Amino acid sequence: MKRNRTLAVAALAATLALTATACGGSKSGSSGEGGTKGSAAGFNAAVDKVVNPSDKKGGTLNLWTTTDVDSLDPGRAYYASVWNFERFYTRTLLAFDGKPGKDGLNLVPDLAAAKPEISADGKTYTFKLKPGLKFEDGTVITSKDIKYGIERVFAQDVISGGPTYVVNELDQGQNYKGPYTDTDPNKLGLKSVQTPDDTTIIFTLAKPNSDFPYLLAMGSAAPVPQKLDTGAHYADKPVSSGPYKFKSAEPGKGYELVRNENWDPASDPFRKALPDVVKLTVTTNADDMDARLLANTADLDWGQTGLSQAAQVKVLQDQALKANTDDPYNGFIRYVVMAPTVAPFENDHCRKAVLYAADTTALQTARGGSVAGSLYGSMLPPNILGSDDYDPWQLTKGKPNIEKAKEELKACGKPDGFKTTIAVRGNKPKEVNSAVALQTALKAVNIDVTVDQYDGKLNASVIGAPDSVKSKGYGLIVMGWGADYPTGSGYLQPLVDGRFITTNGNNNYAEINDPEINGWFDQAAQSTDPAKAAELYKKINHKVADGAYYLPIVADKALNWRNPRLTNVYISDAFGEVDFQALGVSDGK
Amino acid sequence: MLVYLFRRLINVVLMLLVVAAVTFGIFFMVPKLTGTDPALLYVGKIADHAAVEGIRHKMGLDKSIVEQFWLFLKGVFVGRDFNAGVDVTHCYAPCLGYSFKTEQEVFPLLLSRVGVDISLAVGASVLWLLLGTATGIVSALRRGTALDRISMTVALAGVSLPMYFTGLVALAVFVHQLGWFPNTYTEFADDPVSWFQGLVLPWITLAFLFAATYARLSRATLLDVLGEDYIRTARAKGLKEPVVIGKHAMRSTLTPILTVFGMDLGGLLGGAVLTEKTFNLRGLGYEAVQSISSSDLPVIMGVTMFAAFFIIMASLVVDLLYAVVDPKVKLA
Amino acid sequence: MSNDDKPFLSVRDLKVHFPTDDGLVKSVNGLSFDLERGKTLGIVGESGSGKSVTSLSIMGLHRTGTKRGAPQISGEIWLDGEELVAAGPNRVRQLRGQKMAMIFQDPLTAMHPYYTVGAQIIEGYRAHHPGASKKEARTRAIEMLDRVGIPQPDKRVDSYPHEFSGGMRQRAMIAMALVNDPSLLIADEPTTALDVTVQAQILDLIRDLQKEFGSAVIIITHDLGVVAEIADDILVMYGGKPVERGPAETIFDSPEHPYTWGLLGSMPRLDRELQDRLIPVKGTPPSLINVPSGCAFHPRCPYAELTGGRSTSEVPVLAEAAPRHHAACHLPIAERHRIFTEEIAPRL
Amino acid sequence: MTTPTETSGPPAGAQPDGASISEPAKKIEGRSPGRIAWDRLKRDKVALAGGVVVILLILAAVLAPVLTALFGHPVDEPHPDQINADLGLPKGAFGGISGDYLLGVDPVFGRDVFSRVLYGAQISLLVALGAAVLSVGIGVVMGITAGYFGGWVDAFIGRVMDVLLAFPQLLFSIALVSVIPNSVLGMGDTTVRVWVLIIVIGFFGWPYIGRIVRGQALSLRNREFVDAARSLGAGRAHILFRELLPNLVAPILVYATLIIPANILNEAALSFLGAGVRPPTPSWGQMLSDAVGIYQADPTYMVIPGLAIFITVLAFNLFGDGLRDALDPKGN
Repeated sequence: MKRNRTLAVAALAATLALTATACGGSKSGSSGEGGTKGSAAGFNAAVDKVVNPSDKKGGTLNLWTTTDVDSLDPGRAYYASVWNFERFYTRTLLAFDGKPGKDGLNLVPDLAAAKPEISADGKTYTFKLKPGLKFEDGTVITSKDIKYGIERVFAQDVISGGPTYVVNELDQGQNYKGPYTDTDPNKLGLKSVQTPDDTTIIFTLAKPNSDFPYLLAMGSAAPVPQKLDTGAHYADKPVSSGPYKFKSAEPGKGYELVRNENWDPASDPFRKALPDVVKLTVTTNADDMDARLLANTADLDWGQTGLSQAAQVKVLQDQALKANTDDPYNGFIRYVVMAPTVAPFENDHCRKAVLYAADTTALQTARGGSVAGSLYGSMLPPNILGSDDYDPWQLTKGKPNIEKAKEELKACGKPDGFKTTIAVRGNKPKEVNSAVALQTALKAVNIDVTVDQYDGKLNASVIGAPDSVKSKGYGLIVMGWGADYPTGSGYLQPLVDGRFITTNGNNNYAEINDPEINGWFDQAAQSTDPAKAAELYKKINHKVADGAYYLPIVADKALNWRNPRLTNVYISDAFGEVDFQALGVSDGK
Repeated sequence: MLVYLFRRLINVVLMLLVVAAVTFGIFFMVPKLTGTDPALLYVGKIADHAAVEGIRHKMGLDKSIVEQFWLFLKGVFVGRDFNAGVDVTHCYAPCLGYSFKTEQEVFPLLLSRVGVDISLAVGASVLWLLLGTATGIVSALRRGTALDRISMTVALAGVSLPMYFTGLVALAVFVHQLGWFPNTYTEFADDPVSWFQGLVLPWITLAFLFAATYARLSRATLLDVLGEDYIRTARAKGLKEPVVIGKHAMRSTLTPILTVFGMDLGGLLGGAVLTEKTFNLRGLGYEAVQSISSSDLPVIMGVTMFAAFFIIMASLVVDLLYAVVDPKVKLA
Repeated sequence: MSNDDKPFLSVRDLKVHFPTDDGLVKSVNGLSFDLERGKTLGIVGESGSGKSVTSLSIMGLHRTGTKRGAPQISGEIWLDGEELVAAGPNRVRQLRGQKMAMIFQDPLTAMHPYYTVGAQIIEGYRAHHPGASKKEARTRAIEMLDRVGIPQPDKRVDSYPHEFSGGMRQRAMIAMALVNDPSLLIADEPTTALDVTVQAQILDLIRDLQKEFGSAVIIITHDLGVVAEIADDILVMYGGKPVERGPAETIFDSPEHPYTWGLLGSMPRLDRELQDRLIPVKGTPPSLINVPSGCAFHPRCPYAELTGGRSTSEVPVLAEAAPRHHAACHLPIAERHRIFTEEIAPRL
Repeated sequence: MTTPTETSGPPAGAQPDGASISEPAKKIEGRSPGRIAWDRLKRDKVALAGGVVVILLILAAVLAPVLTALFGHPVDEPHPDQINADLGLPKGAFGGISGDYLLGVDPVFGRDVFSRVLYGAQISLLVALGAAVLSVGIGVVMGITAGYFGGWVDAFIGRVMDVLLAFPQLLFSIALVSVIPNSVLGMGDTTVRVWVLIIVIGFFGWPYIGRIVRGQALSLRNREFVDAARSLGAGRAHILFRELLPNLVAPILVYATLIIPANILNEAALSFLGAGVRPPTPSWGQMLSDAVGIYQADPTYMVIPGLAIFITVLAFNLFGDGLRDALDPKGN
């Protein structure tokens, strides 16, 4: 998932703060009828339980955002918030359950009538659809619509930008180009997916992958009715299979969802569909949005990226205000990675020297202090099974260990330190600050770091190209990563599996290619038992940590406001965000 | 006159072509120089070669620069077709293509943005023109008095202050401390009152900067004009002082200000990056900065063309007006 | 007070000083002269001699048109029995353009580029004839343009100054000045910006018009040649003061002041080649702030030593050298005559 | 000419108009024009004060390392003890101003703002002066060439200037600055960026001075002394640079002085928009940009760089105005 962090350009927007009305406004929340209960829910109340449980229907949910949606087309969206938002209008075979905390990571049958039948070799998944499911226009959702939806993603020249995992799993060398150029009369030429009848869909994989169900929970596996597909323009008004449908969609301005009468609540395993209307308003003015949030005239920051600094300062200094915020992990780890292809980092002692010399508290402060993330010891975020508080380099202590760092330098043969370059995205102020903080800390052990800010949007070809990393001497690289699906391989595989190293758009910056690690991933893929897989991910995570390639800065958090009038507020670990679909408004307005 | 107008319009088109070609060239070359591929920006998180190729094809980046530019020009003059997968979409002239990022048609997108800049420019320009020239004229006529000194000190301060700093201070004081104005922009069509309230501070901030410039300019111009022989002649004829100043001196003073005003207005209409940024307005300037930061070539081209169009048209209008105001100028 | 008591125009001990950052500029520092109706006075001198400031002071225009500070003016200017120095600005304005009018050096810059010639004449007429309709004023303007010799005046009245030739523009300027039949016409370097053939035409025009209207005329010039034909009297100014004054023929035939000799020598004459020109007066005009002590001309005067040091210590006064002919020079009259006849005259 | 966009461009009224040059100075006294100008300038107390501040600023920038060592802390040294780690704000009131930290500390890192302002002055002045030299250099050469040769050369250069002025300059600058590589010819990031800023600002600035010089050259080329030189068989280059240039010194000098403050504002604007030098190298615009997010909680950090820009620009403007008045042949 992409977490759309403040761009440099939006830095200003993310700043100017609150009007005087904001102060008075916080009281109005408690005066609202039915909102009294919620007004004192407390800090982090929604992190692991439901705040204001209620079944009260009606009213308008007012979501606000400073970052526009990347695409409403389920096949093309990559923002976490859109994936979360899609639950209003898109159903998939499987979906993340509507539960707080770790329970939200469970997949439940949504369009599917039950969990899939998986063949003994783990390669064939057979789903039966629930009967009577309908699109917003009243036509029945068939297995062919799901297949067609998946096929669209193969047409990357039209349906670009979204996750392509299904393509990787299902292409299997047939080089399918998508339905638009499909010679099959029904445009259903993808051979690895079969639809023997309208309620059955069979996926045949080339090799077992226990994560495959997660791929089917993504928008890229959502049903799209072929006769209503508008190709590149589908994002203008996607066809709903969920409880709401689009009344209007104006990019850059806002979106409005109204009830989809063809959605059958009885068929839905978790969606509450409480408000009558869901509005998403796009603004460029973070200042204004935060003012509205604190005044409780807006319900929630749709982007869930946290209050701007000015509002944050205000909230943190006022316990009453703070009680209306949550500061959950969002599934991201911010880290500095060391590239062993760049001397002297081929020597693990030099890498360890950096780990010991790093002032993690300063790094945390550079990212915005403890509300912006917790110090973290390894590379598997807390919301993923298999994660633990493993911390071999005692990074969570928050203090550099200069003695040990110097020892390691000696062991590395560089007792007088060395020079290296840290690559950082120039458009990410927090990352730049992190780089500068690390630069300062490493000075203490005579490691002389040059901060190189590259054009952040080009990371795929700058730090994502191993050749470029080597030629530019990027010994240190500041980055962040969040999983596209919440499993150990979803998070770690692109980062540490040697077979994922590519010449461009690489994410395994350390170019770790350890057969043992790669093998563990394969084992986990074959394991249908999540607990067993989690055990393997733990091993991988520990081995990576021991290898001293990664300096985790923080496990990311975001301090978000919740309007006290909202009901059923909880954080879903699947998105690291408030589960939008569950929300209702207590005052019915 | 018509011949002149025709020639000038051809000239406008040629200038726009040159601006377009240079812009296109630069932004086409930049990825080559930096060794990066804009297509990589628009694939999903984990890029795969086929996907990148598909996107390159969709964006037309697999064609040669000449072909791409030709298609761009074709779009502007006669419109062009885009493959939307299931069918082909026709983008009618003047077609500036589709945004790489949002896949919205660029021309209507920018048209919807320009309203902000028009609102901003029109309100601010009326303010600064009145305020600036009036101050300058009074200062010149009361040369050396305390009023003159104070006005000119303020004006000098005005041209020496970065407008975003003034804007931030204004925001801090009038929005956050006093709460006199909202901190949002509302479209005129939605609510004229909110529209007005939301623009008061940007107008004043922008007008302060320009008014300072205009006060200095009009004062200096009027002082020069007052030293002209024909002003002495007017006095020698026994004309009353108000006639000498109000008629003879004013006409010569305001004429050059007209030029500057036209160009400034044209410049602002094409996007006021700093004002938009400071006051969170979403106009052409915002769109420009966004498009640059996301290598969104069609939008970059579009914004540049819009801005250049306004500037070039402003100079044309100024020239035409000049022919009306200044009998020495002949349109031929 | 009756008009018979005093000359038509009488200037008495006029001083015009401009305070500047560099010091007090004494542009005119004690000037007196008289002028009768129907007569022409030529005021001659280099730039900075004070001749233009004198004319502007008479017009009441000395306050304006420069970036200098407010001038200090003293002395008396009597015009047709009315004192102007002490008169209110509004009164002087009423007289301007009506009783006294002025023609400027460069008609191109002296006319407003954005208004038609006719409009500018009409404006001057109506300023002093508030009752006149636009049509009357226009008729008058055309009449005046005709009078000053502009062909097709009914068409040219709607032309802009830049559409006129230089000579035509100066004619139009004259028409503008004379539109209200002024009794006093001041022409400040009226021909300097024109080429030689046109110069003569303009001077002829001024002379003809003077005869016709009987007005008093002051012609201000740095070029004695200009006033040779036209002036009755000549006043030579140097450093803000008069140095010689007398009837025109006397000034030309027997000039008394060495500065006048220089001016005569620098007169362009058709019968003399450029190279043969007398090198007139060496050096630059004096500072009007720190006027040289004694005779202001002494630093440039080739005969200063002959005064026995008086030229550096004593300010010479305008003394009668012959009837109606005055000069301010320390040289004994006989010595002057000797030098002129022996050294200067042969070279003129 | 006009004032481009919002970053108060080349100063209005900076250039003496053509008439003032073609009319030789009236020599009231026998002093040389340079001497007169100097005497006038000496008496203009305000301009002198501006000049003194300019010199002090330049000294402060040059001596930044020394001053920092004496009164401050190393420019990049963080002081976490001065910062509230959770809020990222200075612990002390008024941005942490104290005897130890004269202008307080910056948020997040707690670096000494005094030192950062001084080092920021280096960047600001270096870019402004460098760009002024470049603008004047190109502008003078192009202007003289156009004005002297006339004909198609003039027309061509005129077109180039028109096109340049029609470009949305700020946008272009941002775009160009954003794509430059971090290291060129072995120069470090900051050095590269300073050069690029100089080139970008200087390059877009030359048409303004080019037009002025062209006008002057046009009016001068038919004057006698040029004719004289030509009749003596002087070469074109000789006439252009030996005969014409000295007569253009006064307007060029005035313009150069007044373009510097405009350049300072331009540099600050680019830095404010994130297109200046990169942190940790400090610049004023960048500090203001940082302050935007927290000015309500820590207004000091916004006010200080704002004032630094203001004072510097004001000082240059005051001095430039004084110089213009002093060199104006029409002045008293």
